[in-house]
Amino acid sequence: MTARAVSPSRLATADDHAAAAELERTWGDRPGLIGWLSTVDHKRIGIRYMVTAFVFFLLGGLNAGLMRLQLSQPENGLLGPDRYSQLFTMHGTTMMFLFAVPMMTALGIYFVPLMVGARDVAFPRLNAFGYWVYLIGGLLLYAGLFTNTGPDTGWFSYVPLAGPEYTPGKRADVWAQTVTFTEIAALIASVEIIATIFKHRAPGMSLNRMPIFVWAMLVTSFMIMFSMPWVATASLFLAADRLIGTHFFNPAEGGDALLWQHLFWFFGHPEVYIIFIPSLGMVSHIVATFTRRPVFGYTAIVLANVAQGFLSFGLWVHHMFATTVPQIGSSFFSATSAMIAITTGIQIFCWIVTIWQGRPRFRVPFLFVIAFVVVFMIGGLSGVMVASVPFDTQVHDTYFVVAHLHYVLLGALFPLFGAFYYWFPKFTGRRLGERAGRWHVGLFFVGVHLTFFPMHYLGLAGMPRRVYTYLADTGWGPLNLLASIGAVVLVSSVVVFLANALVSLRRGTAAGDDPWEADSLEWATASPSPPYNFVHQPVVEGRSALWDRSEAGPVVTGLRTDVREALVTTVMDARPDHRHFAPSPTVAPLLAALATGVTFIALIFTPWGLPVGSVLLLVTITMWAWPSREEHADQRSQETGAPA
Amino acid sequence: MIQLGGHSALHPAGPQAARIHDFWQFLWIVAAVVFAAVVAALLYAAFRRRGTDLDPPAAHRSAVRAVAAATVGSLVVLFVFLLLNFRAGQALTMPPDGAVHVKVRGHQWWWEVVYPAATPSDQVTTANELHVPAGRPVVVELTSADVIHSFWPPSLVGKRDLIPGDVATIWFQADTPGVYRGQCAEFCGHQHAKMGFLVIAEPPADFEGWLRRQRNSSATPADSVAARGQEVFLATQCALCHTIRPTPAGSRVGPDLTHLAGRRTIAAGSLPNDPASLARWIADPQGVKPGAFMPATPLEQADLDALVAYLGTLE
Amino acid sequence: MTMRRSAGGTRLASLLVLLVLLACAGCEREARRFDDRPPAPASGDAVRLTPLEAGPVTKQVSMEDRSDDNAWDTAQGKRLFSQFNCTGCHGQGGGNSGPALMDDMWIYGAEPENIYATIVQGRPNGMPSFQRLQSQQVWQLVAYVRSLSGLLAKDVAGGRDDHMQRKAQEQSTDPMKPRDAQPRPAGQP
Amino acid sequence: MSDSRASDVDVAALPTTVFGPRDLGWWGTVGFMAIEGTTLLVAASAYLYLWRNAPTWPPEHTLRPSLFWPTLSTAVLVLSNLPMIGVSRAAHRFDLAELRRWMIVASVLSVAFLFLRWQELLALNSRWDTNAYASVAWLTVGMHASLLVMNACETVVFTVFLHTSRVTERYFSDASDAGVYWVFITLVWVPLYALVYLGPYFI
Repeated sequence: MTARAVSPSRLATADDHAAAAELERTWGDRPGLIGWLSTVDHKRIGIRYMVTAFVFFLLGGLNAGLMRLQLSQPENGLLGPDRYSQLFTMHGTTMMFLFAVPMMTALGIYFVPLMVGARDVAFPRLNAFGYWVYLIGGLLLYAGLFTNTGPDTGWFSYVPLAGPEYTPGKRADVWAQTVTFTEIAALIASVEIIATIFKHRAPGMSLNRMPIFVWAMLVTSFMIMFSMPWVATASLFLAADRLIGTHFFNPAEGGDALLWQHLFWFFGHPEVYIIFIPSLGMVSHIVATFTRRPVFGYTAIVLANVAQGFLSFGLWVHHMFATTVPQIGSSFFSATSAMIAITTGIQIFCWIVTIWQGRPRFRVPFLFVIAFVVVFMIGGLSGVMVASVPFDTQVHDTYFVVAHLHYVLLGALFPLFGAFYYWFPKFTGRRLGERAGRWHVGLFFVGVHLTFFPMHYLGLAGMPRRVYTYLADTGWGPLNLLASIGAVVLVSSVVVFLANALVSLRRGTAAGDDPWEADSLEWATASPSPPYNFVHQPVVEGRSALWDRSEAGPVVTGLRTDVREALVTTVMDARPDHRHFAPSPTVAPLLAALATGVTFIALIFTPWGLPVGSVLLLVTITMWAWPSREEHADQRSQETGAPA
Repeated sequence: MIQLGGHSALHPAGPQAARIHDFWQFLWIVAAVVFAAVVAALLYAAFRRRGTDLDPPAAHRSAVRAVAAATVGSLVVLFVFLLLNFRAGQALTMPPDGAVHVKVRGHQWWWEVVYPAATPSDQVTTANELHVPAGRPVVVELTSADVIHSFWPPSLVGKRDLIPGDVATIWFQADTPGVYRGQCAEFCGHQHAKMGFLVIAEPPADFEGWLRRQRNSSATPADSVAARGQEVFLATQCALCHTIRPTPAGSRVGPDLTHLAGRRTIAAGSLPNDPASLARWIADPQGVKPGAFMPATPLEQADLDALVAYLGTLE
Repeated sequence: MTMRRSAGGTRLASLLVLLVLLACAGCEREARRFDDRPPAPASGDAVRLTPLEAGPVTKQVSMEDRSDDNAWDTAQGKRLFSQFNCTGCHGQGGGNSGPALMDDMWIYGAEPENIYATIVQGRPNGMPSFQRLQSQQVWQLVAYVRSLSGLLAKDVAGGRDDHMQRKAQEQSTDPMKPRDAQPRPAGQP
Repeated sequence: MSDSRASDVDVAALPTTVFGPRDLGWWGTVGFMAIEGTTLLVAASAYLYLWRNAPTWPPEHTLRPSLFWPTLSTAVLVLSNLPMIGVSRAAHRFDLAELRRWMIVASVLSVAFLFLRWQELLALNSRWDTNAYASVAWLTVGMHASLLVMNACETVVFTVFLHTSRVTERYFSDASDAGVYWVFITLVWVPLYALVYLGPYFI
């Protein structure tokens, strides 16, 4: 009496073969371009998201490279202030809005359904729509740069500099609309990730058995949900000031420049945690897998994540210590800024203990984790320093802060790269090269310190941020040159990674379902996973879904395979609740995204973009919601229980 | 070569910067210790020789103890940090008595400096240089004419933003005579990078003398070259933006040049104040500070030399 | 199937076209022209109000420097307009002792070269000559003055500024077809 | 079926249509309610922030909003929840005929809201580009207006669907979710009304 198969690579019985074949037909996409444009498969969209985000990462890095080239020597004539301002604005905007957040949500979109044992995300069409909107936003920003309309007021776009008087033309509007696009995409991702986690978990996966990465994505999604509307609305105010002459930020008419800073940083600080909480989640998985034991202190880590989520909303004023906000308020924000360090500290301690107790395998993902702790500690400690109001008045807006924030954000990048090596087999069915990987982690580690450690000193020595050049007499030249050399090392490490990925894509050693003997459900199915994820969804028996899984583990049966039927479970303890009809592929989300694009891009030039775009949106979204004949038949058959 | 005074938070020259510098010493030492401890623990955990492990329950107990201890430890460190931080903050915000009052107004991309006086005629206006008496506190009132700037002489005090529609104040004190450089620290547009200023701390007597001299108008040009230079100044666009008392040139668009020759730098600390640089700045300002609002002034060489000579007489 | 496929293709294409259009809107309008134009003092006789000319032909100011198509130049014109105290007589464009500039009445012509000449040469009844300005600055002022009555493209004309508002922003001002007007008798506001 | 084992979970018998928090669609609706609610919260905080900075509110020479249309509109919004009870009852009873009737009422109301909202914007008595007060008032009301527009489109299209197409069970669940959203946008308006229209009268 054999177990029913979970993975299509382990089909045992005739039923299994039949089921797998029919699922392939039901959940597969149409071939060719139309299938590519209309897919709602969370894995195809997730990969798409990741590739796009990575391309933007390369572009953002290119901007940074040019900046380092310009700053490598004093009074360098390579770039003028106009171009340089556009470059550093593009760099920040790209890395924050087009790389970091989309990359994290992309991993969530790809892995949350797999880790919770679901067929797809909760709202697949919305998912596709989100990606297309994000893509349009990114294209808009770079179309801006290449038409000399690249934003040039910083990724923070402070008013009044970004206002209509001091930034004439459309540069700041391009920024504002890019932000709008990416916020829409992130918010959509947050809704569907939350719904997927709450309602699509495999039977038995009660909340206290959820993988830590899923917890991290849950916290992240809630943070996105409550922080991004702030910047979306703020950028709406900015666009209105610039296009229709409102006065939100005009002091002469009762507006206030600081209002922008409050709105922006109320989003801007959670943003940082939105970027690295998922990374911390990845660390937990890598540590568990490569020490061959569950992470120590599951509950502590989860609670720390949740606490981080809440605390991160109480820090925003520490970006404004140099403004005229009252001192007494500031000391409260110092306290919260310092205390949030504890939440990260606890997680680091738990990982160290896990490593201590385990028997580590020093594979590339694990090396990235070790490097991460070292880099991230530096960023965290300098973070506590800048939480001090008096000290911050010295280093705020200097290269010290540039060093700090890059140690934190690149700190978050180490686990991300580690996760690529860890999950690459799941994406492609092949492993990334191990030796090249070691070069990658080594060069990246060295590059980060060469580039950013000297900046701590430069900041204290008086070098402000966002300067396109500096006088020779300042004596900042040598360390800037060193930093620029470090940037070359960083670039080379990324080149190694790219080469490694491209080669492994073709010639990497085949991985099989579970190359690392890991414990979460994404490893229970084939690599790469089929469109339907699992032949039979597994029933979860413990916190370590696979390690606790009994021989011939139990599975979900009775889901129809001839229509897109998915299981919905209860929120707390994931008891099977009802069967849900998942929507089929369609190009409607793409059309709706294009309508959205037309609306917001037209709004850069004329208020009439709104009514016109709204009509387009109405049409496309009606197309989207209106069921096709086949769908309708499938629904009826699902409800009558009889095949159509 | 611009003679640069102290321009570093690591070389404090006044009580404010000194206080912050002391705090920084504490910060980085503690940070270094914490960092070393954690990384050491990590590396040992990763690379220790694996012997026979404790039995699971015992191992678990010791692990819980370790994490708890580490957490409590970091809480204590952070608490101490907050206490010292609060004390430092208190000390810095104490309003000083008997201070000199100066008004600084930020422009894209230069600093207008005004020494208010009871009688308007005694008010002194200069640019990009604060003269202050050494050993005496100075209270600076900060406003902005356009966008947000940030006033930051690192050797003397931390920065404070100049926000349109808002008045900020900051105080500092230079303990010893000397020249201290400062720079705008909030991105304010194309020439944010070249928006520097100097704080010149002098013995109180010298400072009073300087202030008195600043109140006078400039002398009428003595020699013919300077006289020609004045004509050029008044006949070209210079006079449309700059003030030179007592000439008819009285526009406040650009810096007041009445005592230009007394200043150490021009173009907001981007060039030394010597004839060659002056000539270069007048003939090709966009080459020095692209995007600055000073337009180029095409002049015959003779006129240019005369103009520079005249400006050189404005002690 | 194939038909659908091509449809998908055209959709992508339309997106690209959209971006290309954005491109054309971009380049010229957005350039920050600091020093790519050699400094040239504005000369009064440089611009003629008539193609006819007696005697030897004098040099013309090149129309290269015209700024009507550049948002940044127009914004500079706005700054100069208040810095050189044009507001003293013309208000924020509504006029005061000088004629209003935000209406369709033009005493000395609405063409850029007319306005250029008016600024550089000055006019009877109080308009002083700004001969000392750089040609480039005059063109920037010309652009701003024309934007006041909606004669510039909306994406070049300025938005509201950070002061008390006395008029609608230029980019919301609809074009007013210029009409000739008689100069007002001296002394009358 | 020969090798099915006790430990396997057979879900074949589970229902396909459920209502409220059990339903997936409900979670999507609530998610977007959270986002839109936050957006309106941002507008309201901006309003209060600018108010706190202003010496007088509204500034001198700025008329206070008139109250007739806004008050009427608010009342209509609140009362419109009564017919929505009908919608949700019909939905839970899978009574298509009744659901169709109630949805027509809802459509009429949702369009009427737009007319009332237009009057409310005029009732602000000052253009958005007058000063910061007018700007923030306009955008606060306008942002909620955009929700009303979306709601109107959604309601009308859904009503047309119910009348023209063969309706399966799940659309009854969707109808009740639409009811939840309706309650949200009508009730979230009440505090905004109090802030923007009554606020300037009680300082």
